[in-house]
Parts: sequence; C-alpha cells; structure tokens
Amino acid sequence: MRRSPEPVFWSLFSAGGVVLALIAPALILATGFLVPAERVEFDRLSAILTQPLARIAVVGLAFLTFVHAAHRLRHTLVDVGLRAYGGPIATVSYLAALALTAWAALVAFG
Amino acid sequence: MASPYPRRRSRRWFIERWAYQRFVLRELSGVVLAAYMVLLLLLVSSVHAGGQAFADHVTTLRSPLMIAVHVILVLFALLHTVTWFQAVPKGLPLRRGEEKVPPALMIGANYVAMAGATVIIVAALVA
Amino acid sequence: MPDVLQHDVVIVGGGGAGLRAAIAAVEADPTLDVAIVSKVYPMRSHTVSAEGGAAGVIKAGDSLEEHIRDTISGSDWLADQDAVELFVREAPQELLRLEHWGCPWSREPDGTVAVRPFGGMGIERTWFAADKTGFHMLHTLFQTSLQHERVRRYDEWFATRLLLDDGRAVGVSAIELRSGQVRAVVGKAVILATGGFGRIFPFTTNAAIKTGDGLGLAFRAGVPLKDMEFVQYHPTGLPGTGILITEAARGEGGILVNRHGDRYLRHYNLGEPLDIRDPVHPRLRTMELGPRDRLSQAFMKEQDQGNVFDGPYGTYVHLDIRHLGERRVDQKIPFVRELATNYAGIDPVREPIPVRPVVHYMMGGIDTNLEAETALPGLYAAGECACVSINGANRLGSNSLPELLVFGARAGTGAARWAREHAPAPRAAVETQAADEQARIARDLINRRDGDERIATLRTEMQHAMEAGCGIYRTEATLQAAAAKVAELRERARRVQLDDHSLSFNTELTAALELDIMIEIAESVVHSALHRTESRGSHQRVDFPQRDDGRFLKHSLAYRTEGAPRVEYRDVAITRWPPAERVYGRAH
Amino acid sequence: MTSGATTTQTIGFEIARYLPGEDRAPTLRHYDVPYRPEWVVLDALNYLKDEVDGTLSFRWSCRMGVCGSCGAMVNGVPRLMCAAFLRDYLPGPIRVEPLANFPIERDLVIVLDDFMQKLRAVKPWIIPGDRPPPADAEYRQTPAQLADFKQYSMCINCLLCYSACPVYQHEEEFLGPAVLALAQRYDHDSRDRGNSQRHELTWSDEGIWDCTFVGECSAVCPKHVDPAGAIQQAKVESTMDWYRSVLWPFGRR
Ligand SMILES: Cc1cc2nc3c(=O)[nH]c(=O)nc-3n(C[C@H](O)[C@H](O)[C@H](O)COP(=O)(O)OP(=O)(O)OC[C@H]3O[C@@H](n4cnc5c(N)ncnc54)[C@H](O)[C@@H]3O)c2cc1C
Ligand code: SF4
Ligand code: F3S
Ligand code: FES
Repeated sequence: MRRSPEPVFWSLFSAGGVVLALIAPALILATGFLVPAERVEFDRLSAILTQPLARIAVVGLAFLTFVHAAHRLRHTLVDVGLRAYGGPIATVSYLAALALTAWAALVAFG
Repeated sequence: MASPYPRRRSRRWFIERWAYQRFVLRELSGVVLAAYMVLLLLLVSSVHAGGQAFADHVTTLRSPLMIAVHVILVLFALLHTVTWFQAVPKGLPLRRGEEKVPPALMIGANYVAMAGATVIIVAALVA
Repeated sequence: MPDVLQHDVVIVGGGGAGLRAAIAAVEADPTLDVAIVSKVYPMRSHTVSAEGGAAGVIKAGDSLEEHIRDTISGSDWLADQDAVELFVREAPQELLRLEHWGCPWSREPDGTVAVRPFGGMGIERTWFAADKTGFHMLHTLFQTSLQHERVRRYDEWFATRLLLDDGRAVGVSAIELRSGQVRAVVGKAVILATGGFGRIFPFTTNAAIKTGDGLGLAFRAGVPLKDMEFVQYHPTGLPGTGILITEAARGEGGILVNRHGDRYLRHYNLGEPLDIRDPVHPRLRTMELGPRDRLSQAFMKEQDQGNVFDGPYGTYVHLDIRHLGERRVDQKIPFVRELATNYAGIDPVREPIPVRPVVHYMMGGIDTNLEAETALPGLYAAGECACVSINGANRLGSNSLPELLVFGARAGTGAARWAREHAPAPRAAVETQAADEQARIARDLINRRDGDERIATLRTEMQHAMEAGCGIYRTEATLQAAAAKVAELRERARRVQLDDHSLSFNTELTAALELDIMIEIAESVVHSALHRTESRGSHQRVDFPQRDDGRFLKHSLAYRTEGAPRVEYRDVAITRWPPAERVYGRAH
Repeated sequence: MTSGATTTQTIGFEIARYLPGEDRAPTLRHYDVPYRPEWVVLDALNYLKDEVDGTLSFRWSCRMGVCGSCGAMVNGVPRLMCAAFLRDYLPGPIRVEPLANFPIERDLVIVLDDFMQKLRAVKPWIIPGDRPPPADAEYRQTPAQLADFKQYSMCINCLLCYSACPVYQHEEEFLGPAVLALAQRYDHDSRDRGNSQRHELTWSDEGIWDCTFVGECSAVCPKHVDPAGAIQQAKVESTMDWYRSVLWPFGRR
C-alpha cells in the first residue's frame, strides 16, 4: 500500500492545535498583560522555568507550535496558488520548524 | 466537435468570498501563534539571563506597541481556539447508541477544559 | 453513416429496473457485454423519488398467501394471478439481495430489517429506508453496478427508436446529448426500462423525465400497450407542485380530515376510525390505510359536497401528523418534514399538511409475460413502463419497487439467454435505420424553420385535456372530448417549431421528441378508457358505475394504427382467487 | 401561461449563456420573469424555456431536491435550483451560472465526467471479504451500526460541494468531498470488509490529505451529508492506523 507520510505531520499539527487552543489565550494574557503589569514576580517565574520538567515542557510546546504553524503555512501557500512548489515549500517549512525548535532548546536549557 | 468551456481557476479565490477569507484567517492564526512563541521564548531567555535582563524585557513589553501586538495576538489565539473546538466533533463524532452526542456538548466540554487550563496557568504565575 | 456500437444486451433506462436488469445479465453470463442507454445519469432516474418503501414477506406472522391476496384484491381482480404469485414469491429474495449489496434499510433493535404498514396491505410488510427508500435503492443499485466492468453506460443518451431486423429487436438509435449525434446502439436483445408517463397529466408526482418514451418505442414497433386506462391518483400530493407526501405518513399514523375537522373517510366504506391515541391505530386496510383509488375517490366526493378547503392551487384536505410528535417524525419520516417545510411552507410537526389527489403511477404499460418478454422477439420490458400485470386496476403502495427488482432481474437473465442463443444483426440493416432516424430528426425538428406550434402550448393543452376528460371520474362525454383534443394535438405536433437549432445538449429537441410520444400514449389511455364501459379500481366511469366481470375481467390491449389506436382484450389469468368484492375496514 | 394578480410584478435574472462552437466564453444575458412568491429558480427557468427562449439549456428532473440534477451558482453560491425560492432573493436580479469548478458543456450544463470516474475509483459497493452474506437472510445490523454511516449515505451527487471547494478548483486530482464521504459510508458499513482496498486511494495525497478543511463543502450541502466531517474522521482513522502499523508492525492489519 502506498502510504502518505501525512499522518505524521497531521498528528503533530493536531497535537499542537489542541494544546494551543487550550492554553494560548491564557499564556498571551499572562505574558502580554500580567507580566508588563508586574503581577508576575521574577523569582517565581525563574523558579518555575529552571525546573527540568518545565524546560522540557517549553521545548515541547515550542516544537508543537512551530510544527503546527509550519503545517498550516505550507498548506495555505499551496492552496492560495503555489501548488507547483508544494514539495520545496513543505521541506522548507518543516525544516524551519525544526531549526526554531533547536533554538527553543538552547533557550530553555540556557 | 465543439468542445466544452474549460473549468475556470481563480488566483484570487481566497478573497472572493467571505467564507474563504475566514478560512485563510483561520490558517494564519496558526502562523501568528508561532510568532507569539518567539516572543515567549525571548521572555524565557530573559528570565534565564537574570533579574536585570528580565526587568529590561518587562520594560519593552510595557511599550504601547507591544501591548497592541498582544491585543492582536489574543484575538488570533481566540480565533484559533474557537475554530479548533468547532472542528473537534467533526473528526471524532461520538455516539451513544443511535444518537449522536450533540456537537454543542462536545464543544462545551472543550471550553470547560480551556477555562480550567487558564485558571491553573494564571494561578501558577500570580501569587 | 451513424456510428454503430455493438453489444450483447442493450438496456434503455438506468432506473431501478434497468440497473437491476444489467446486473442480472452480467451475473447470468460474465462474458456478456451489456450497455445501458439512459437519458439522464442513472442516479437521477425517477426511482430516486420513491419514498415509502418496498413490500416483501419476511417477518414471521406474514405469509406469501396474504401478500398475494392483498395484491389481487387491491388490483380489483384485474391482476394476473400467476404473475402475482411469482412476484410475491421472488420479492423477498430480491429485497434481501439489495440488503446484501448495502441498501441501508431501517432496522429493528435486534438488527433485522424493520417493516411498516402500508395502504391496502393486511399485514406490515413494507421494508423501508426511512422515507427515502427509492433513493437508497437506486444509489445502491447504481453503485453496485459500478463494479461490473462489462456494464458499459451511455449516460445522457436519448433513445429515439427501436432498431429492427427480420422481425426482431436489435438495438436503438439514440442521440448523444453532448454532441447531438445520432448513433446506433446495437445488441442481440433489447430491454426497455424507461419508467412511467405521469407527465401526460398536469398535476403529478412524477419527475420531468417520466414521459413514457419506452412505451412509444415499443408501440411504434407494433407491440401493444396493456391496461392503459388505469391511472393511479395518490391521495396526498402537495397542492401546486404535486410533490408527494408518502403513504408512510399515514402508515405511521397520520390522519385525513376535511374542512369541518371530520375524518371523512369513514363515510366511504373504509371502516370506522380509531382514536389517534388508540394503540391499534392505524389499523391495517382501514380508513387512512385503505387503497389509493378509494381514498382519491373519497376526496372527489367530499369536494362535490363542498367539504374541502379552497386554496390558491385548488382544493385540498388536511393530512395531520402532529400527534406523532417531533421525535417520531424525524426518525421515521424526516423527508416529509423537509418537503412540507420547503414546499408548503408549514412545519408538519406543528400544522397539518394541505394535500390533494395527484397523478402518481401508471398501472398500464408495454404488454409483457412472466419472463418480461414482449410480443416482439428479442424485446423485453420491465419496471413501470411494463405491464405484466401484477397491479391490475390499482397498484398497492410499495409493490412497485419490488416489482422493478423482480421483473428487472428476470428481463436481465432472459435477455442474457437470448443473446447467447442469437447472432448479431447485420451492420448494414441497423446503419440505414439509424441514418433514416438521423435524417428525420434533422429535417423535422432541428433544421425546420416553417413550423408554427410551440412545444409548451401543445403539452399544456394535452395535459389539461387529460385531466378534464380522463381524471379520477370519467364519462363517455368527457372521454370523447379528450379523444378529439388529443387527435387534434397529434396533427398540430407535426408542425412543432424549435427555437434551438444547435446540436450540443439541445433540451428543446428532447422535449419535442418526448411530446410526440406523450401525445401518442395519451391517445391510447383515452381510447382504452373509452372502451372499458365499467368501473374497476382506478378506472371509474360515472356512466357505468358497476364492475362488470362478465365483459371486462380482461386486459385491454391498445395497438397502434394510423388513426386512433385499436383496442383488443385478453382474459385475466385467474388461478386460485376467484373474483370477489373488495372489502376494506373489515376482516376479509 | 395563466396570468393572475400575482404575475404583474417581475423579477430580473442574469443567466449565463454559452454555446460551444459559437461563443468564445460564457456571457450573462438578462431576462425578466413574472414574480411569484412560491416559485423556485427552476420554475422561473422553465417559464423562460417554455415561453420566452427555448434555447436555454439546464438539467432538472425531480423538482423536489432528491435527484441532484439542478445544481447551479445562484448569486455566486452553489444551490439546487429547485430549492432556491425567488422570495429569498428579492428584489433581484438573480444571477444564475453553471456550477463553478467544472467545464461548461452548454449554458448551465456542466461536464461531470471527472466526478463519475472518481466515484467508481473509490469502490462504492459492499466488499464482503471473508464475511459473505448469510443465505436467505439479512446481515444483522443494529440501528446504532446503521447510524454510524447513515448520514454519509444521503449524498445525491449534486456536486454543490465540489463547486464550493477551493482545493478542487486548483487540484483536479483531488478526489473531493462527496466521493470521500461515500468511501467513508462504505468503510463504516458493518457489512463491508473492503476498507484496505479503498484506503490505498482515499488515504493518499489525492484523497483525504489534499483537503485542508475549508469546510465550505459541508456549508453548501443540501442533504447535510457533512463531507468535511467525513474527511476529518478519515484523517483521524488514517493517522491512528499509521501509528498502529508503526508501533505494532507485526500485528494484525
Ligand atoms: C414520488 C413517488 C414516490 C413513489 N414511492 C414509491 C414507494 O414508496 N414504493 C413503491 O413501490 N413505488 C413507489 N413509487 C413508484 C416507483 O418509484 C416507480 O414506479 C419506479 O421507481 C419506476 O422505476 P423504473 O426503473 O421503471 O423507471 P425510472 O426510475 O423512472 O427510470 C427510467 C429510466 O429510463 C430512462 N429513459 C427514459 N426514457 C429514455 C429515453 N428515451 N432514452 C434513454 N433513456 C430513457 C431514464 O433516463 C431513467 O434512467 C413512487 C413514485 C413516485 C413518483
Ligand atoms: S455531499 Fe452534499 S453537496 Fe456534495 S454531492 Fe453529496 S449531497 Fe451534494
Ligand atoms: S471544502 Fe474542500 S478542502 Fe476539504 S473540507 Fe471541504 S473538501
Ligand atoms: S430537480 Fe432534482 S434536485 Fe432539483
């Protein structure tokens, strides 16, 4: 049977979609409004982010978000008219997502 | 023999109907969230860099531009959440015997979960 | 010279009967090459509109004997009893076969198929797929047929004439609508499965394509049309459009009431009404579950007495299903709700549905025997265009769908056998006939510029003449008037003028061809009705109100002549069920 | 034509006309039709064909929304002409064009060869596999098992969904909404054992994976088949199957 590799990308995209749907508004609320309003203390934040589990979570979240975005960007570009370049677009999108994830790992464990 | 008129394709299809514009906005919301992820990582980076770096970062975040950016980000995040929850019962239709579990119920359950997650996140960060 | 496309069996019609025949033919002999010529894509055929269900004995407590008796008394003893027996025996197997092919029949909790009550049936035996039975059957048949590589389809090809060779049928000439070219589709046997002809009347449940083309093809080749005077009016059509509200609405417990809120059927010898809350309601073969001819006739009587409502689209009564409740309606008859909401502008869960009798089904058709053979060697017919006859003077609801399966299958196997035993017709013979046909169509229709009659005018005049002269109640005088009018129209139709002189998808051309056939068929209906000076089933002569078994326990056979059709008679096959009174509303 | 008090008003129509061999491209032509509140667009077209211009070509048959013949773009949206009431388009004019995303055969008549070929390609019939039908009896199928595929069996092949799907507009290979919903209908039928035979095609890139869930197919479907849902469901199933085959490569397929 000729198998499409799409289930891999799609499942990661979906996982990212679920996580973002559940927490993205809350995160933006916190980091975009509560942090500038100085309702979040540095010590507390630092304590959380230096925990090993939190570091892994940050990388995981970044990975899912970037793959989710890459997947959507790729398909939207194809849909709006770049169908002929579908292959290269996919490669570049997912590679960019991986590169950004690598950067996220540096940040999270930095 | 006279031939049929070939099917027409439009390069601008995505702006020709509101339904399609909505679709493109929905897809873009995913990309916008990636941009937010970059901002979030910069924040994390500042935390790891120490108190002073964090304070500087907070100053940046207080600028009107950054506030405006976050307002837009929240709107896209909500768009993502709403459209995503709407799609959930499509892919995973649940049944109890003959009857379909009403999609509204499944969507509602998702919102409850989201509200829970929000409370936990905010509570964890704000003492 | 027109192209000649060679096959073994040629089927005209891609409805339920045609598709069933095609599958039967390739199953009988997988080496055969079968062609289906259809003027619409098969899944658009009119079988798609059938709503209520298909009768077949399957449940414990039912018996073949009962179904036979219901059908024969429903037919007012005009059905051939050997045909009915065979039909009733084979119907369950055919319905099961459809189940095996994937038809989504509605089910009982234990997973067996569910059955529902239907008009004129003494026991619940009507299989159903909600209220889209015909839709599901047609799509199941069509999709099943797709797996047979040797079924070749000519979709949107319009058959115009039977091709003959040495006294046998060997194909049809047909217009490929896309190109407008006439071609010969040739085989060793031909099956006509072109459906009914309700469109000869103005107010009908029938789709636009039901113009009786196959009857015209056979009639012109000398085959007689049988029992053409029997036209079924369905008691519950929506005023204005004629869209059908299925009998299943009454099977589930819907009631008919007149302007005074009276369940008027009780005055017409159909038994006593039960309270709608009575668990026994609706009682079989009683009141609303009486046969269609009786119910439609009762409406006319009510109308004479001024007991009906008067609306912008004629008179009507109310079909009330409110007491069934929203849940049951949505589960069992959702399409009724959809149709009433869209086309009558009322939600039947809250308001009663306005309904009136509407031309629905033609008992008559191409004369065939039990093997679906016609008098012309090599020519078979099945489905609504044929008359075997199992329906006699009045078809029982839900007998038609199984009929087209049973006799469609028989036509398919029979034609396959015939095709194995016979050689193909010589090419030259069919080529010239098709060339003649092409020349005729070009000369008389496409290229003509000196005509002075409009298709729509002739069609409307014909339809109104039929309704006025040949409706639910008929007399010598009304029939004579209709006969004169139709004869006049036949002359005028020779001078029809098209606006459209082009070839590709010329629907005005097909409308003209259909009109020509409809007028001829209408003539055979009128003359068959004129000759039958008795009242039986759906044929009610005000001037001859009694059934006359002495003279008319016979099928009428209309033959084409240059003038009015010639009507002959043939005895009905009576085996074990001697003619008796039709009794409804009481134990029989 | 019987003219009563209701026919004094008229409503304008802009109807796309195209005759192959004569016209280089479709053009809109204006017509006036008597306005009747109970008329649908199809009634107006039939009035025109009968009384005004016999050359106007369009498909129709059942005029009750079940044969699937009469799809067209009405004011830019795919609709069944027999279910589009004039009263919902007041004051007009009403623009009627052939279904988008298909070649035009003539006037409002489109070419649907591509759909017919794809329909057959997904094997829309029961494949009994190792479970042949019981002799002289029906397969047992509970109401719940029926409900599992019933919705996807309601498709009338009207092609409105293809007209609404931008992916189909640009990718001719895409199997498209109705065909994929139909494949799902058979995959989910308890009598069928043919899934793996269908998935080779339906789970490929030209199948479900070309769909980016625009969702307009379901929005325009007159029979509430929800092809978008069917495709989403198939994506979930295909994905689960993929992981199953990777994690248990020796397991039962
Ligand atoms: C609204 C409605 C509801 C009904 N409900 C029920 C019910 O519940 N139960 C029941 O038992 N019966 C019911 N009936 C009756 C039943 O549906 C029909 O009798 C039956 O479907 C006829 O099937 P058929 O195969 O003979 O013809 P059709 O399905 O009408 O098919 C005719 C075929 O012939 C083709 N054709 C015709 N002329 C030509 C030509 N010149 N060239 C090429 N092809 C041609 C057409 O394209 C079409 O494919 C109902 C009928 C109506 C009108
Ligand atoms: S899925 Fe709906 S819109 Fe598409 S063809 Fe079927 S009925 Fe029409
Ligand atoms: S519109 Fe097209 S992209 Fe998918 S959800 Fe429907 S098939
Ligand atoms: S005419 Fe049949 S769907 Fe509109």
